[in-house]
Amino acid sequence: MGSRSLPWKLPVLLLCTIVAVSLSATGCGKKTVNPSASVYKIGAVLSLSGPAAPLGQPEQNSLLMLEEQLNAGEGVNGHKVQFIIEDDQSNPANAAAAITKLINQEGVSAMIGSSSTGATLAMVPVAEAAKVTLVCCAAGTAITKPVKKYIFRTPPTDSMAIDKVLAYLKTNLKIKQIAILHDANAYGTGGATELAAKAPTAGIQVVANESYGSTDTDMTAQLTKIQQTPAQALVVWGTNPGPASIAKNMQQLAMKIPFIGSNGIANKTFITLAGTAANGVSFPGGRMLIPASIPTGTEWRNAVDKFTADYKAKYGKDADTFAAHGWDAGTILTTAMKTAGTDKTMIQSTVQATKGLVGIDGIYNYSATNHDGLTVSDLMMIQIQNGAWVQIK
Amino acid sequence: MAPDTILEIKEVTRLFGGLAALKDVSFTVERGKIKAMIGPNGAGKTTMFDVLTGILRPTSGDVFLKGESVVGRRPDQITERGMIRTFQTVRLFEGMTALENVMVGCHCRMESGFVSNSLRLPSARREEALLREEAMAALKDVGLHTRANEIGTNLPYGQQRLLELARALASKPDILLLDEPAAGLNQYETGELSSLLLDFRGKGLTILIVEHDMGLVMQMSDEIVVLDYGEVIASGTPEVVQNDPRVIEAYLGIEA
Amino acid sequence: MSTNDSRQVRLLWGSVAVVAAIVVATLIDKGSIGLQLILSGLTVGSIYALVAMGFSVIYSTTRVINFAQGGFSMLGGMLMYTFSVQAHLPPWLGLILAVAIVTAFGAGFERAAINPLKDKSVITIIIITIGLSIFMTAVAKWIWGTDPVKIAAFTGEKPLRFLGASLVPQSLWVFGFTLLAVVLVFAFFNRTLLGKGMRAAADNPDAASLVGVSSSTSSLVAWTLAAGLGAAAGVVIAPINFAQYSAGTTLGLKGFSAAVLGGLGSAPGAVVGGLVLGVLETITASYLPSGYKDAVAFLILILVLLVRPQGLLGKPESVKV
Amino acid sequence: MEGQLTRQSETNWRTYRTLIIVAVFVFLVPVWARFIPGDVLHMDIVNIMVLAGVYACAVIGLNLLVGYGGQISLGHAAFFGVGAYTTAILCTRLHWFPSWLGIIAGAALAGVVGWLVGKPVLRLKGNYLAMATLGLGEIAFILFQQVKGLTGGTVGILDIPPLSVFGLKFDTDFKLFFVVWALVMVLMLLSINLVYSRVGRALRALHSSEVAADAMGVNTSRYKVQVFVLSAVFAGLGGALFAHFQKYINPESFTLALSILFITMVVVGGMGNIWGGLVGVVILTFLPSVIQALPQWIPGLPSGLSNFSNYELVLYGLLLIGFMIFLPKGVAYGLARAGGFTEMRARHLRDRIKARKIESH
Repeated sequence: MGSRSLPWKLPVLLLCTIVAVSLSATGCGKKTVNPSASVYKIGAVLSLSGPAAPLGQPEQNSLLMLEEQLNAGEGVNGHKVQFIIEDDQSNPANAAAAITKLINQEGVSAMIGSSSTGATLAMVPVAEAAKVTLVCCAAGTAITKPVKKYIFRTPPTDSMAIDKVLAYLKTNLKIKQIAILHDANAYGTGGATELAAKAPTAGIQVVANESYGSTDTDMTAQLTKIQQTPAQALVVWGTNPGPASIAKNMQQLAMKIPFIGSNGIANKTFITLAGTAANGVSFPGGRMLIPASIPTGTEWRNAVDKFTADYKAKYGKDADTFAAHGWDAGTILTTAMKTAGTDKTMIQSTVQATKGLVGIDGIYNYSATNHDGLTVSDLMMIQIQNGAWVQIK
Repeated sequence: MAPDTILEIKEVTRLFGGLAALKDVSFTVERGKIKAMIGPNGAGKTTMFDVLTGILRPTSGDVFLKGESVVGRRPDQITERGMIRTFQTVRLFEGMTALENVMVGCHCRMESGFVSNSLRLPSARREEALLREEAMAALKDVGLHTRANEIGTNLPYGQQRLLELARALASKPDILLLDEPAAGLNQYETGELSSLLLDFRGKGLTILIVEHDMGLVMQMSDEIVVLDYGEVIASGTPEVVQNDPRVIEAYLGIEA
Repeated sequence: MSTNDSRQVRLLWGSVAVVAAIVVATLIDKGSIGLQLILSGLTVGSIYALVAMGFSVIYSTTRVINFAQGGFSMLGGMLMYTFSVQAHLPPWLGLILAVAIVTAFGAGFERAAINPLKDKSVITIIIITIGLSIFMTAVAKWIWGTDPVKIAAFTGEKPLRFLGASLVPQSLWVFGFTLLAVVLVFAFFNRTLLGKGMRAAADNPDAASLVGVSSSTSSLVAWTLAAGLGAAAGVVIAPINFAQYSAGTTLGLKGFSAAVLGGLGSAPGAVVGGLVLGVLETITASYLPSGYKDAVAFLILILVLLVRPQGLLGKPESVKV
Repeated sequence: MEGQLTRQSETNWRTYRTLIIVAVFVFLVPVWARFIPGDVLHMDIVNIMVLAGVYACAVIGLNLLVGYGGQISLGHAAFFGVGAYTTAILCTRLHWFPSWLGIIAGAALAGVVGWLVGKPVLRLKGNYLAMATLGLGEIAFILFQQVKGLTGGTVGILDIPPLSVFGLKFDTDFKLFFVVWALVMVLMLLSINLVYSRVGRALRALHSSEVAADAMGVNTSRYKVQVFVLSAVFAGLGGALFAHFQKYINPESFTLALSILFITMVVVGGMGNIWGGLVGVVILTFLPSVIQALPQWIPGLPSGLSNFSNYELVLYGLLLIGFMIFLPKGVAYGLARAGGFTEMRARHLRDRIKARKIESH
C-alpha cells in the first residue's frame, strides 16, 4: 500500500510541484521583457474551445486585429495596447477563474467577454466585486437585466432579435400561430422562453414549444409533432449545426411552413450546411452582414467596409457578427481609455457616458439605465435566397 | 437430528444448465470431529462448499447449521453464524500485511462502522486494539507472528496457506471448511498442517475438509464421505470407506 | 461455445421482438408518422450501432473500453472532408484514404501507448483513451477549425417517400454499411482462425499461447480493426450529421451506451443496442417533452442493466475473485 | 511482537505527521505565492487553490470509492451539482437561510441521492457500473437544465451569497481559501482514520477479492453502498462550497467533463493511495496554467503556438497518456518511491557520519 510507504515523502512531492512552478517562474522572469507600465492592458475571456468556440474564435481574431492596428498607429494616447486573451473552454467555472487571474495577476484595467451567456454570468460577480468594467460579447438578456454598474454589452440582445422576429411574423407574414423548436442549451432555451413570453403581446399564439440537444442530428421526431399542430411558421432558436439539420429534416418531411431562425445562424456556415434547404430561411441579423443595407457615405458604412475588407485580408474569411462583437467591445474600451486612462472608475463612467460611438454592429449609446448600447433598429431581417443573403424591407 | 450434529446437509441438489453437479446429497457433520469429503475431480466437492457458504443457492434441498437453515443467507451472514471456509487457490488480500489479512478475518466479530472509525471514537480505538491482539494471537497459533508486518502475498506459498488458515480461525468459527489445504505443500509442511488441525480439533473445532492427499485424509479424519458425479457413494470411518468396493472402483481404483 | 452462440441468437431474437412490439405499437398509434419516427430512429440507431461496434471489437479482445472510439469516427469524417471537398478527390478514393490514415493512427497508438503498458487495468486504459480523445479533438480543431463542415451525400439528397414517410438516401447507405460491418465483424470473430484465437485469448489469457495468438498481437489487431471501422463509420454518417472537430465525444458517448445496452463484446449486441437506443430516443422525443429524451434513454439503459447486468446479448463479465 | 504492534501504530502516526506538514505547507501558500512574480506564473494562486480545494473535497471521497472500494464512478459531477444547487436554492429563495447550514444540507442531500441510486446501481460491475454512473450523471445534468422552476434552467442561479458563519463573512478568495482547505484537511484526517480502520480493511479486502471478503464475513454489498454514500457526501460538500465561491451556477458547471476530471485526478494522483486525491487535484488544476505559461519560457516559439486553445489541449491530452504509461500507479506512488530512495540515501549518510564520529573517538 503506497500510503504506508508514503509518510515522509508527500512534502517532497508537493515541493516538486511548487518548485517546478516557481523555477519555471524565475526561469521565465529572465525571458519576459520589460513589463513597461505604459502598456494599456485589457483582459479578454473568450470561448476559444468547447461548444461556444465558433463564437470565441472570430471575437479573438478581431481583437488581435484591433490591437495590431492601434499599435501600428499611436496606440491609445501614445500607450501601446495589449489584449490579454484567455480561453474559458465554454465553461463558467473557468471563465470566473480566468477573469480573477487577469484582474489580480495581470492587473488589467478593463475586461472583455465572454462569448456565451453562461460563462459571462459567471464573470459578472468577479468584475462587480473588483469594480472592473466588463464589456461582454454574449446576448443573454439576464446579463444586463437588471443593470449592473460595471457590466456592458456589445451585441444586440436576444430580446431585440426576438422583437425583430415577432414584428416580422406579425407585419410581413401576418401569422397568428407559431411553433418553437430550440436548442436545449442556454442560448436556445433563453431565446425560446422569452419568445414564448412575448408572442401574445404581438397577438401570436405559440402552439408548440419543443427542444433538441445541441449535438442531435435528427429532429424529425419534434418536427412530426409540430406537423400535427396548426402552426403557420416554425421559429428555430439555436446555433449551428442544429438549425441546419432541422432545415434538411423539413425538406425531407416536405414541410412547407416558413422557417425563421435566430441570430445564431447569421453566418455563411449555415448556408453551407443546409445547402438547398437553406433557401427561404429568414433570420434577424446585424446590418454589417449586408453592408449595402447601410446608407453609403455614412461613417458606419465606411467603418463596416474597412473592417470587413481588413478582416478578409487578414484571416481569409468573411467577418461574421461575432467578429463584429469582438471588435466593438475592443473599440468601446479603447475609446473610453483615451479619456479615462487606466483609472477603473473613470473607465466605467466614460463607457457609461458613451454616445453615438460608431461600431460595426451599430451605433452605441450607453446610459446609467441602459447598458445594452444597440437598439432594435441596428438589426434587420435577412432571407436566404438561392444561397445568398437578402435584406427583407 | 442428533444433539451433537453441528452441520446437516439434506438432499441438496444443484443443477448447472440441466446437468447436476450435486444430486440430493445428504450427510451430517458431528461437533468436534474432522470429516473429510473426497471424490475424483468434478465430483462436486467445491460446488458443495459454495452451497454451504452461500455463494451458490441449492436448486433444492436444505442446509442446517446448528439447527437453523442457512439456505438463502448471504455468505457473510453464514460466516457470522460460525461457519467459515478457505479456498482451493490461496486468496489473500493484495497489499495487506499478514496481520491485516487476519484482522479482516476478525471482521464479523466487531461492529464499529464508518462514523466511529473516521472519528476514531474511543469505542473504535478499543475495538481496534482488541482486534490487533486477537489477530496476533491467531498468527501465533499458526506460528506466523514473526512475519505479522510482511505483505501477505509476499510470503512463501506454504506460509500463505497457513496465513489463510489463521485468517479463517480468527473469526472463531464453530466449523471450518478447508478446500484442499495441503495442495502444493511439501511433505514437511503437510505434516505440520495435519498436526495443527489435529490440535485445533482438540480445542473443540469441527472441520470439514476436502483433500486429495489420501495419506493426510486417512490419518486425520474421523469420518469420510465420498462423492462421485455429485452423489454420495459411500460414507463412514476411513477403514469402512477404504474397503468399500464402489469407492475403490470409482476413486482409488482410478488412482491406482 | 456453441451453447453460448445459440443463447446469443435466442436473446437476439428476444430483443428484436421487444423492439418490434414498440415499433408496432407506435405504428398503430401514429400511423404514417409512426413509420416516420421508426425510420428516423433506425437511421440514428444505426449510426450509434456503427460506433458501438468499434467498442465491442476492442472490448471482446482486450476487455477494455476505448473512450476515443468516437474520435476515430470524427477523424474519418474530417479527413473525408479534406479529401473529397477540399482536394476534390472522388468519394471512393477519399473514403479509402481517410480509413487508411485513421487505421494507421489507431495501430500506431496501440503500439505507442497501449502495448507498452504494464498495468492494463480498466481504469488506467479509460484515462489513457480519454487522454487520446482530448488529444484528437484538439488536433482536429487545430487543423479544421471549429465550424461544422458539410460532406455531400453519396447519392444525392432527394428524399425517398413511401407510405407517407420519407428517408434521405444516405440513410440507406448507413443501413447497408451497418449490415456489412456486423456481418464482417461477426464472421471475423467466429469463422476466421485469428478471430477465434483472439476471442479465446481474451476469455483465458493462458489459452493465448495454445491458440497461438499473443495478447499483444490480438490487442494490435483489435485496435487497428476498431480504428478502421470507426473511420469508415465516420465517413458514411458525415453527410447526415455534419463532421465537426467536437463530434467525437457525443458519438463516443452514444456508441458506448449502445454497446453496453446490447452487451459489451458482441457485434450483434452492438447493432441491437444501437437500433434500440435510436428508436427509443425518437419515440420518447415524440411522446414526451423532447428536452427529456436523452434522460429517458439513459434511464431505460440503466434499468436494462439492472435487469440484465451484462446487457441484452452480452456474456456475464467475469467476476474478479 | 510488541515491536510489530508499535510499528503498525507508528505508520499511522507518521501519516498524521505528514498530514500536519502538508497542512502547514498549504496554509502558507499565500505567503510563498508572493515570491513568484505575477507576470510570470500567470495565475492567481489563491483563487485557483480555492477551486482546487473545492474539487479536492470531491476527489478525496472518490478516491475512497475507486481506490479503496474498487467501485468506479463516472457520474460524481451529479453529487457535486446536487450539493451546489441545494445550498444555492436555499440561500437565494430564503434569504434568512444561513449559508453554512445550506452547505450541510447540500452534503446531506447529496448523500441521500447517493444512497438512493447507489443501492441498485452498485450491483453492477466494472464497465457496466461505469456506464450506469455515467448515465446517472447525464440524467442529473438534464434535470438541472429542465427543472426550470427550481434550478433556473440553463440560465442557472445568480447572486448566491458568500459563505458566512455566524456573521463572519468569507467573501474574498483569501478568506475562503482558509475555510476550504481547513475542511479539506479535516476530510483527509477522516479518510486516513477510515483507511487504517476495520472499515478501511474491509473495503480493501472487497477491492482485492469480493468472494474472499464475503467469505470472511464482510457484508460487501452494504460496504459498497456506504462508501458510495460517503463519497457522494464529500462531493456534495465540495459542490456546496463551489456555489458560494462562484456566486453563480448553471448546469454547464456539472457536466460529464467534470466527472471525468474528478476520476482523472484520482487516477493521475494515485488510486488507493491516501495522498493520491490531493496530489491529483494539485497537478491537474495547476497543469493547464503551467502549460499555458510554457511558451514564454521557451525562446523563439512561433506566436501562433502561444495561443492557449491551439496547443494547450493537445499537450494536456498527451500528458494524461504519458502519466498513465510512466506512472500507472499514480504520481503520489512514484514520488513516494523517489522520496523513499532519497530518504534511504539520507539514512545511509547519517550512519556513515555516526561511524566516523565513533572512529574519531
